[in-house]
Amino acid sequence: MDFLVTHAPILIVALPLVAAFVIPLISIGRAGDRGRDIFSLAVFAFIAFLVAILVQNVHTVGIRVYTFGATAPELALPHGYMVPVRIIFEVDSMSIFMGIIVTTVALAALIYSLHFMKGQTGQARFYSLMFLLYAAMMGLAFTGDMFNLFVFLEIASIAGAGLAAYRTNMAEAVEGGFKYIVISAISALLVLFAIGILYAQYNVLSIAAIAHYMQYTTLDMIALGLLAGAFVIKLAGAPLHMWAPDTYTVAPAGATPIILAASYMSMYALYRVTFTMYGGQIDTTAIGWIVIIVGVLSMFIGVMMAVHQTDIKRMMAYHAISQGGYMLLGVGVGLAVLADPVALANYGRDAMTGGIFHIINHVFYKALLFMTAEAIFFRIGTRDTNKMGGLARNMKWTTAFYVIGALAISGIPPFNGFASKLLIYETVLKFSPVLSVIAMFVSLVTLASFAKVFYAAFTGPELPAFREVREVPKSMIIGMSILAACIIFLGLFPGLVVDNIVAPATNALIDQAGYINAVMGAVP
Amino acid sequence: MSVVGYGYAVWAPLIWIVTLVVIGVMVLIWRSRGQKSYKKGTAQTDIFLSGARVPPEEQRHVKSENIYWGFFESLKELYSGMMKPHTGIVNDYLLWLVAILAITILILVLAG
Amino acid sequence: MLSKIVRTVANQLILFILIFGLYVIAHGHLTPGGGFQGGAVVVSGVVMLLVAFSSHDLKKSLREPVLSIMESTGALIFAILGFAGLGTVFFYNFLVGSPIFGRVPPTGPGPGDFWTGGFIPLMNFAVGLKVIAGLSAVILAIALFARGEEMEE
Amino acid sequence: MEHVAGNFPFVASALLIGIAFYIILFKRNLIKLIMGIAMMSSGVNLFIVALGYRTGGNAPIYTDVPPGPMVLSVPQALTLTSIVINVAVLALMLTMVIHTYRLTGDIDSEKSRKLKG
Repeated sequence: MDFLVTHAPILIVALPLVAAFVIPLISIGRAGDRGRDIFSLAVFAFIAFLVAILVQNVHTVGIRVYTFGATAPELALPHGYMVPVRIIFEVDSMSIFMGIIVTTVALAALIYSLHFMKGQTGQARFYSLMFLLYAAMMGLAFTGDMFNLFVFLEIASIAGAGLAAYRTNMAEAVEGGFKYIVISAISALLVLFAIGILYAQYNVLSIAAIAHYMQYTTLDMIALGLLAGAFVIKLAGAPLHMWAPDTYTVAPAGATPIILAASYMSMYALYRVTFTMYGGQIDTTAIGWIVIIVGVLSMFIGVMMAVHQTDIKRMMAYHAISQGGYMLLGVGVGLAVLADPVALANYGRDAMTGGIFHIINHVFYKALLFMTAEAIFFRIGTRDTNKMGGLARNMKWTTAFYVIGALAISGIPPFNGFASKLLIYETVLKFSPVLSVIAMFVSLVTLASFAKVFYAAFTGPELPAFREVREVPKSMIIGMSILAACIIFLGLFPGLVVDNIVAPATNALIDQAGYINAVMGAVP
Repeated sequence: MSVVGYGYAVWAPLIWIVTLVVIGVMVLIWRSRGQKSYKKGTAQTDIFLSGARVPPEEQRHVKSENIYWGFFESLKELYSGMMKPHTGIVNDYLLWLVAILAITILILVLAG
Repeated sequence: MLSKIVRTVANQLILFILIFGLYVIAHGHLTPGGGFQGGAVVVSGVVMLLVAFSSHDLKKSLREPVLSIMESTGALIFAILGFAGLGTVFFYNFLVGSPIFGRVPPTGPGPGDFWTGGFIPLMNFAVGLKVIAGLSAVILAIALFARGEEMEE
Repeated sequence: MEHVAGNFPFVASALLIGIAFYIILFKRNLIKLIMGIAMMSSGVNLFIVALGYRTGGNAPIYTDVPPGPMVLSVPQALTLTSIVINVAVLALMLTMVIHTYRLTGDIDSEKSRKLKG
């Protein structure tokens, strides 16, 4: 047990990588399919257990540092070194918060895929890529240096693009995957260029060490601009959001939630860079307002485009952009008032809590909605809402899950979307009432667009083409019900979650000195 | 434990649900005290379309693109302006990226 | 398929390319090079064969399942070497001081000693295996795609 | 004038990145787009490797090195990693372009596009 606690940060990243390479080996032969399913589930259950251990550990002992190749895991600065020279993982409450989200969604997606992928070719590669993407996301959350951030970002992009283009017999799928990889490659190169600029000035790569030596010269400003632009396009913030509908629409159901979660890992990287690496010593008002403007634009453009869509998954993808705007709005308010202790204590910290709480809520209900959309596609073979009608008669479970997800995303009480949106409305109202009103209007249009799809696809008379449609298989229902249960739990006990998981994450982001001290503590 | 909220209001879902259940029960009680003259399967439930022929059930479903027709009609200009940047060409996406990068760096350097 | 002269020369040259690639892999801890670079050299030999013969012929000798197994094995060896140090820390160089690649060279410039580096040479071999298999598979797959064939039957 | 000579690698990398941006913004051919991305990665790699260069430094290899300063080896490791990753990215992109060509009969980013709006 002690062993697991000590080595949990690396095991969580290394085990999925090993699993990704074992899966092609055990999928050979006739009995391979079943063995691979059981193997994937077993490995993933163990990883989820490790994540649970690490959550408990981080919340009791504080920031965990794991140094690769040293004689002890905590030894980031051996023998009087002034800078960390080894690769380190640094796990604080914010990283592990993202870990919880990604692990839950990946578990649900894995169970969902077991039946969804049955009979398709190249399943071994699908599961390999899923594990690879999961490992890259966890590495992105845990990494303590900029260069590994770049490496994991690239691994996540390659695995994500491979998953998005999985249905290579469809031109749309290949196009979606191609757009994703082009966007990712360019943004990763921008990140690498920014890392080069930072390395040229401070001769270190560790995030804590760069934050320790940060001078905020003109070159640092350029690097911040490059990093912000690169991460904003990866998290699909308007007006750089155009790739997201293309990619999310075509990805197979099990993969879409994980690719969605991967885009929020870029959001995590943006927060990590702005709060931990730059924040604290500099006036962050300018970058805070940039984040707020991107957030408001995403909310508005995303939702207005979503109402217009006829493809059900594309509509949900545009909603993902618009909901991402809420998170950026909440955290952007916190970032804009970071240098002002009174405003930060008054509303900034709570706005950030709302924005961060919205990540977990949104990933859960959007993953559920994507799964219901793909369940419909699985049974009737089209995503066009114009051709649907009366599906609730034959797909009762899918309808129920769709309603839960739709109510949650529209911010209808008592589901989880309401709790975080309320926090954002209340705190943003103190910062700037106009932004709060825009946020409420967007929520209204969200409800309208989901009501439209509910009316068009699920209600109405039984169409002759869909008389033979049946409910989806069990494993898909289990995958969806995991997420539905999480949504209802988060909706009924928001205080529990906010106090125990979200508020520590917010504090970890604001507490730059703590992050630096965990690595650079010995340096005067 | 299940309470969250700062500032103007407090959100307590469990209390909210209890209230909802109480209201629901009251509505059901009122409803059961209503008139009993409604009968299924008679002319009472038939559709009346100003005397015109009522189409068969399969054709009565309103398609997705016809819902909110008025909304899209009145916002036609906004939508035609918004569709213009969504070209679907990957080069244009990158053009947006370069423009936003330039603006961001300019703002950051000027704000210093 | 190119002319007989090209095919004969390619047949002779492939041995030298293989040996040079393996040399670069094996000396990765002493000289510039290592798993990826050596693997890329070997794969350049595969590309030469691809040009001299045809992708259709090469598909028979370089089969997809074999390449897939080789690639996974290379990655697994790499990961296992990382896990083997888990008694102290992941990636801890546990082979230093042991009979296998365990010698500790004196500090500063000097002639290279092959028997040093701990598990770094072993990792280079693992990476080399993975890169040879992976890159050949990628190049072969692209060549076959371009002809309108699939790699797996 | 000596500044120009010392900064020559940076000028070259800026030129490479500039040309690459021109290609990826204005060339609709997907293969050319990939070439642009490859050029951009070369430019960034050149930038990082040039950061670690010290005038008159030796290569950072300890086998029989002549006395004198050594070039910083960390940027070279970074560049190497980035090259390895870029090989994978380029291979993936090329495969996708081949698929696009087979499915739509075109490699123009406008004519082969199916998703829009």
